[in-house]
Amino acid sequence: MSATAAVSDLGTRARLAVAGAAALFLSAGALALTGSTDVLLAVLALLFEKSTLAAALRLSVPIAFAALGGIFAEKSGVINIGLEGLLIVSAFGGVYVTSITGSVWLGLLGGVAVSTLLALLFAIVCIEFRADQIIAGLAIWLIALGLAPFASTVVFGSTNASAGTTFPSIGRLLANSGLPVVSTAGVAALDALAGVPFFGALFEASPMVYLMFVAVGASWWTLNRTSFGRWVHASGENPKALDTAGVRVSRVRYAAVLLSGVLAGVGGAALSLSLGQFVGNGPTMVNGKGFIAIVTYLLGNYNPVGALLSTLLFAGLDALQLSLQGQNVLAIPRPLVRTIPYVSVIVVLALFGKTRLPEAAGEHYESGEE
Amino acid sequence: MTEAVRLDSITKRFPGVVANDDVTLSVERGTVHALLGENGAGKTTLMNVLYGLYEPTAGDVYVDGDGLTYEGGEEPDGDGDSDGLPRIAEAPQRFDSPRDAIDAGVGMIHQHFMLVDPMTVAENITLGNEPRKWGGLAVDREAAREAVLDLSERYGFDVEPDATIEDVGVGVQQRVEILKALYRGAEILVLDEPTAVLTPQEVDDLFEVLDELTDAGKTIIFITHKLGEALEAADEVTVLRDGRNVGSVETVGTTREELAELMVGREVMLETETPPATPGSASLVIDGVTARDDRGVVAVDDVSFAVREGEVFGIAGVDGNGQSELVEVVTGLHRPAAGRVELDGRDVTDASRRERTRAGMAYIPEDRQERGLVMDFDLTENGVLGSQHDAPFAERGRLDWERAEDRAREIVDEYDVRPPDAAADAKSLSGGNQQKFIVGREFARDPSCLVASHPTRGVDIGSTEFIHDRLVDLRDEGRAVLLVSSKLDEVRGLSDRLAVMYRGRVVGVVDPDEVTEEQLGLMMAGERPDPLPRAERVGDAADTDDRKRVRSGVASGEDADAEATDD
Amino acid sequence: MRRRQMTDDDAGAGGPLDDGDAGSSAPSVRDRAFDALDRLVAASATERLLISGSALLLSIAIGFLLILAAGRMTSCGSAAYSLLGVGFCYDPFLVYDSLFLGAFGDFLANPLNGQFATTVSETTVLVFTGIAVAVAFKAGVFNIGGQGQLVFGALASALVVYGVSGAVSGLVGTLVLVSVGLATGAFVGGIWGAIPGALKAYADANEVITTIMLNFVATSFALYLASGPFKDPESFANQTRTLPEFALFPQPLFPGRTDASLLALALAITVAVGIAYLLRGTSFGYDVRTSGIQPEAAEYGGVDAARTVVASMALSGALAGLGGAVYVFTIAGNFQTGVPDYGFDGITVSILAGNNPVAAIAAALLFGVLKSGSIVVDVGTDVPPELVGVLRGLIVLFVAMPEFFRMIGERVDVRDRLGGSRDAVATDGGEEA
Amino acid sequence: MDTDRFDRRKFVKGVGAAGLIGLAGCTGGPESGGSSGNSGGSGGDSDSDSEETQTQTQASGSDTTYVGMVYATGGLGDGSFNDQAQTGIQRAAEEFDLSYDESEPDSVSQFSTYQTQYAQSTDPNYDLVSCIGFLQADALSQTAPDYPDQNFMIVDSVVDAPNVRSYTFKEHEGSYLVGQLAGLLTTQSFSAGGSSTQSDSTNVGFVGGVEGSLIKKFEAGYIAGVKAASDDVDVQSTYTGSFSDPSAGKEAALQMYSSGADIVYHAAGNTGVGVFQAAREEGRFAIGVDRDQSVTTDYQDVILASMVKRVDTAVYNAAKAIVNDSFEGGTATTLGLAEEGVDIVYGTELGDQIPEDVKSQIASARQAIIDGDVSVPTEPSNV
Repeated sequence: MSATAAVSDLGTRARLAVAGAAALFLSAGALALTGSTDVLLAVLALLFEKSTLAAALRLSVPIAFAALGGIFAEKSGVINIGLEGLLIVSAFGGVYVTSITGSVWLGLLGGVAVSTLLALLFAIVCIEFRADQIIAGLAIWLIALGLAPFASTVVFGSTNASAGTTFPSIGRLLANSGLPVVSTAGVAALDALAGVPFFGALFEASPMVYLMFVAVGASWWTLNRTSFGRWVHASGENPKALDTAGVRVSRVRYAAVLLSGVLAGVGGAALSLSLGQFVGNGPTMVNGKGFIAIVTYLLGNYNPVGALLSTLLFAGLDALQLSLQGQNVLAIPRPLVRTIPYVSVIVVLALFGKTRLPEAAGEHYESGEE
Repeated sequence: MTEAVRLDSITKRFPGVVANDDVTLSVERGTVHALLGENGAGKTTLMNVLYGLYEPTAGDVYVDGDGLTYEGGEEPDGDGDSDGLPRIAEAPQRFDSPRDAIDAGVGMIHQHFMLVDPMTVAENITLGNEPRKWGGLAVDREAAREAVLDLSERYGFDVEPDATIEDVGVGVQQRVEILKALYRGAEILVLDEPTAVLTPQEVDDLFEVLDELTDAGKTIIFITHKLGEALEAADEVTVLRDGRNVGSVETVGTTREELAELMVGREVMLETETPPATPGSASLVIDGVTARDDRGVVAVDDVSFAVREGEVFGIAGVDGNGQSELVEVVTGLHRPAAGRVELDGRDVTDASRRERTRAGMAYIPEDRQERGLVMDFDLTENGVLGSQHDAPFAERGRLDWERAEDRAREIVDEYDVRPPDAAADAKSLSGGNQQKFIVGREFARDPSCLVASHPTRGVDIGSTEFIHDRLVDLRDEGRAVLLVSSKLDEVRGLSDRLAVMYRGRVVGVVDPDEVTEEQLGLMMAGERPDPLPRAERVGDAADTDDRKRVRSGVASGEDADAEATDD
Repeated sequence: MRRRQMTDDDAGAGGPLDDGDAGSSAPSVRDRAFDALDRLVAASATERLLISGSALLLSIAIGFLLILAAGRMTSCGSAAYSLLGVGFCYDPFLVYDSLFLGAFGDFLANPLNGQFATTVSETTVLVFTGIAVAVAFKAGVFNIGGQGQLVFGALASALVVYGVSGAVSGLVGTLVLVSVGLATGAFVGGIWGAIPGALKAYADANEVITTIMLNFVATSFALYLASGPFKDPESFANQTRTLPEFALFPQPLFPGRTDASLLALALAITVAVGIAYLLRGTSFGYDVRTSGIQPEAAEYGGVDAARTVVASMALSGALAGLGGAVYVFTIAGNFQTGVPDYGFDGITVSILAGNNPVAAIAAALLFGVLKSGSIVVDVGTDVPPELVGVLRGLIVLFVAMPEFFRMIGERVDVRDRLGGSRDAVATDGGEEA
Repeated sequence: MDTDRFDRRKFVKGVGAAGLIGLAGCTGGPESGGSSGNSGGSGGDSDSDSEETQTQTQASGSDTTYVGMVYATGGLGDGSFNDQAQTGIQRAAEEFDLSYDESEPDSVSQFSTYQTQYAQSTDPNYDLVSCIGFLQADALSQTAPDYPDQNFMIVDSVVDAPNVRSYTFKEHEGSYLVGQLAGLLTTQSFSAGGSSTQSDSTNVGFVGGVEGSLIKKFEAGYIAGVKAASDDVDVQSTYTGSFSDPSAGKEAALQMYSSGADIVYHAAGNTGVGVFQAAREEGRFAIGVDRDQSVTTDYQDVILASMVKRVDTAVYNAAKAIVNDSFEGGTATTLGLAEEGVDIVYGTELGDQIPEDVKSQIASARQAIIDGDVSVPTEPSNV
């Protein structure tokens, strides 16, 4: 299906393959420094633990959604560096609405709504008022960084807030679906599949993980198979061509930026609601995930599937980092173990830095402009 | 005959500038109508009004547009239309956007193609009107292909629907643009400077296409500043000057001179006269240079020649045949894959821009607004560009702004830059004045060698003449000038020897006074007419016994391959 | 490229209008066009100031509404503020009074009061990080890594000075140690800044991403050093040993305070002015500015783009590192993990200042006031101090959209009557970034 | 009380939604004459804040005692340390004529400014400034001498000044007990609430926030306790690098559970919520920290016990001393098991199901520590 077709895009696949290899090589190099093949084997064993895949999937959710959002916005020519901010407000919005309504699903919608509103502000500022996209995106981040803890303090009395509930597991969802056959058979099938080594993690994940896969597929389809996807592409590459073809560039860009708000909103709400908590201290619980998302879609060459794979790569390294600490595999101080994902990103970026930005990304476009 | 388009008293103002002043224009259905005028005469603005990109400040637009639109995916119904006798709209139409214009049957092919490079031909043609399936959930790519093949067959075009735009040639891209308009049901096609990027042969092909289109009942308006083309291709010519319509004439029964006078508003000398050159020894030597462009494609292919002191060496050719890359290799902006560049006997192949400037090379770049000037800097600051580390402006890392300002004032005075204000930002100057300032700055370096790339592109006639005169003056002072231009008249008029480039290679070096336009046209298309009017060989003219002179003789048209290996 | 509009062939200003005998009304129109442009050019500095000021005012106005809204969302015993008969729990005037005047403390009675000292010390560090970001911006590089560079600069200077402090003492000791410390901070910060510069110049790696990543790395690495090899064994905190008093910046005017030094502020201002001169008055500065606003022209002008990127990022990092050293020598007295976000605040400072190093002093003062005042707000009112974070974001947002203010300005601008398009006015939009 | 509070919070939040939609709505805002406003507080501070608000407007002059609270950088709502301190001052405010103001610095460099703000305030004149967290020690050692007439207290560190009352805790002692609980339970088959231990593995975990000496005391005591219960039990330790990253806490704990850990103890503030979440998802157990987290969080189904650290007692005692004019500046108290400054508290839901022999072993270990028979290390490397 879409995934195979997308990955057959050789450029992306090659990049990711080499990126993955580079990350592994880097880790191996680091281990070589500690000087032991036992360690290397232990690390590899950890890497192929089912729990590592499960953790990578969970950690991927907010990043992947934000990355999908970033792809739409940037492909349309609006660099949305404010993804981090969108994640923050939706993380809070999700918890807030859930705490009022008691429903995580309404909370999810609430998070999406808040994030989309902020994205709308960003879109207006960039499209209507020709703001510098980078600075405006930064402003979106800063506003969210202040606004979410502010609102949390006003409503909950502290920068940290509890939703009181979290997403049900997929098994519970099925069991409660009310469909007699589906619920029992589905649960049984899932249980069986979940027992599979390593890939079993795919069958006992949070509903948000499945939603992430759906969103990746849908995004890929939208971008590559629909008229809207064509327009987004053209709007980012040669807006004037789109304009002269009779499609309003600003409308396409509005739609794309709002879509990035919706997607990042799902990611942010998924982040906070999977814990039932919003934490607004310091850099908040989002803690740079929006920026990582930018890295992953650049690395994935604006391809949703590529972005998902590079997100999984980063999240996998992050998960690995946590187990390396727990099992005390490496003789490296813990704070340094924690830098593994970040250093890897830098190395990968240095090796594959030449991402080709859409031709008109970052540029304002106004119809009638020569 | 029926009227297809009528523009009634169109006025279009931009802040501080009137681009179109009460222009009235009427175009007959099924004809080719040329809109002739100099750069800046307001031709494109007028057509942008017709196309809904600009809203006119005053005036009305009438377009024959009944029943012309059709939904994407269906076949155009161009042929049958001539019998239906559609009438021009009774009431003025208001195009708020290109979409409205498209709906009314107007299609525009812009000077800079409005194509999305990474997308395919079919995707570009159907952009904005994609045939859909599954209730709009997907683009019907098969239907899009079919539609494109259908159209190109109907009008005798040859395009591959699945080719990516960035991989096909300029001529094909232009056809894609035309197909794009036809796909949208255009009855009236506006072509903005369609020949600027084409070889003479491609131009002929284009004109044939235009004939096919008018035979099929389409109406063509094409914008040009070239008299000859207007006369050749159009049935009627409207001349714009200073934003006003100064006359419409049938091409049958008019002359070049008549049109030229209309265009410029005074009698002009169509030929530049230059006194003969007295060349000295070779100053700039290009030896076996090969260079790749950004995509890794060979753009300059084993080019060798020498420019002597006291001569203008011209390079002609259609844009995009490696001239830009060659100039960048010569000036140090682009690293060659192979070959050598020598300046006054010194190997500067690996020298940086700065070192070359210091060695006496001046450079008037092709794109003054991207490269030649820092648009947000004032003239004082721009006057220093390229010399910011050198005396007299810099002393131990410090910049002497007083000296810089004096220099800027000198340039402004001497080259008649307006406004005469060293504190004006470069962006506030008109194109001609910007160019004059650049020329002044480069001349002020007192260079031994000047590389001038399209020095008069987009410059008004007055400034063009001025710049031409200065180039000849420089030559007469015994400096070497390498001139690259896609304006044939210009390179022919100014050069003492003329090389023609095609696909990265020098097709031949000719004597510009001997060569005919037809011969040049053939050379620009990559063919070598026989007999070739050769330029005198450098080796013949100057002192003998120098390896590089022999080599430059090679470049002038002899058996290049045999001797190029002789190193 | 929108900067081409005014001179584009068919936009009208070029070509035949330069011909003397054009003979129509064109010359006068042209003259008026140039007049308008002249005024615009002359006004650009003023305009910049106006935009920044308006952004500030507008943000305050929105913050006002936000305080009122928050005041409705919470409940309280009696209204702190009433407007049109509606009571609100928070009094916006009180909040702003605390925020802006609170930062100056009881200034009239005692100009050297503690709260003002806090404002001074915050401002001082922010000047450094602000100009750090500005320098990179000028070279067309977006340095988000100021935080990491500051952290490393601070850590290095704390360690080196502690190491050297045994060898000297007294006033001479202060001179030696402070200079050594500042040099160390600048050096290490510079190296850390040069890394993303080199990655951008030679590997084409987007500096926005690498600098963000390097911030994480720097923070973790500093945590490791400050909690491990160089930890102060006396303290629970992850910090290096406290520097002796004489190793700190002299603070002649704030008796009893070790964190605020007018000398340090003077140094910051001197550096800012020096950077302004460097950018405007030297060949290097010319290279930096040229490659920042028009890289192709810089290349044409013989600027080595890669070297300039690395050099300006190194300079930027050095300034941030200098800020880190000053932070250690004034506010902190040692290196402690959890360094405040000066690096990020530097971005807002630079943006508000339009990347002008001298204007950055004023912008730093504003954010210094906001930082210091937010504490007064926290202590003195019930309004969450995160409000200040929102204000900061709003200011940046409005500064990012000069067009917004221009459009408002145009409504009342007579010149606009000449033509209906705002295209031409936009030609100098977004020049810096 | 609890339900009442919850309802009102719901109400307030509903109002908030209304406020977002229409600012001028007639709901919310000041309540006429009411004194039961709630401007915040997650931990049952229903009345105190409004009183404090009144404080701002009333002139001082009554005998009300004023306390300024400067919390640690984790901020309120961390479900552990800061909230526990808040509990103490709330209790004091209920019992005495006492009013307090709270502030939440977000970086270390702000502490001295906050302390100074309270110290030099005259309206009201604060009788006591409570500094929560060891990171405030450096700042306080500079601030305190500048304001010799101002009383301060500090938790988790000792500041040697005549006007500062210092409280420190032997976290390692309490952690030893929960470590023993974990060690004993993992070696047997135990199930309670929907969770159980894995019979085939003897493995427990510890999740820390940011590395530091204080958190290492928790870790060291815990490991020592585990090892005392059984030498065969493995302890995995992970630091997330943050006290406010629950998703990292969750992942760290999930990794431990999936690699066989039965019980995970955390000393990570907000990050710990993720640990509980992980325990619930995996059907395993967790141990809370600082306060009885089976009460203060919604995770009573997985929390076996909590290592309480009576920061509230310290805060309450200091306030009480001020009220009673018996404040002893310049003294430092270390509160261990013997002083009931730290202790193990069994979970409200699961505590009853813990086998009595386990509890009695823990009780005897407790006694042994109090008696000095067992000395608990403070550094993980010394275990």
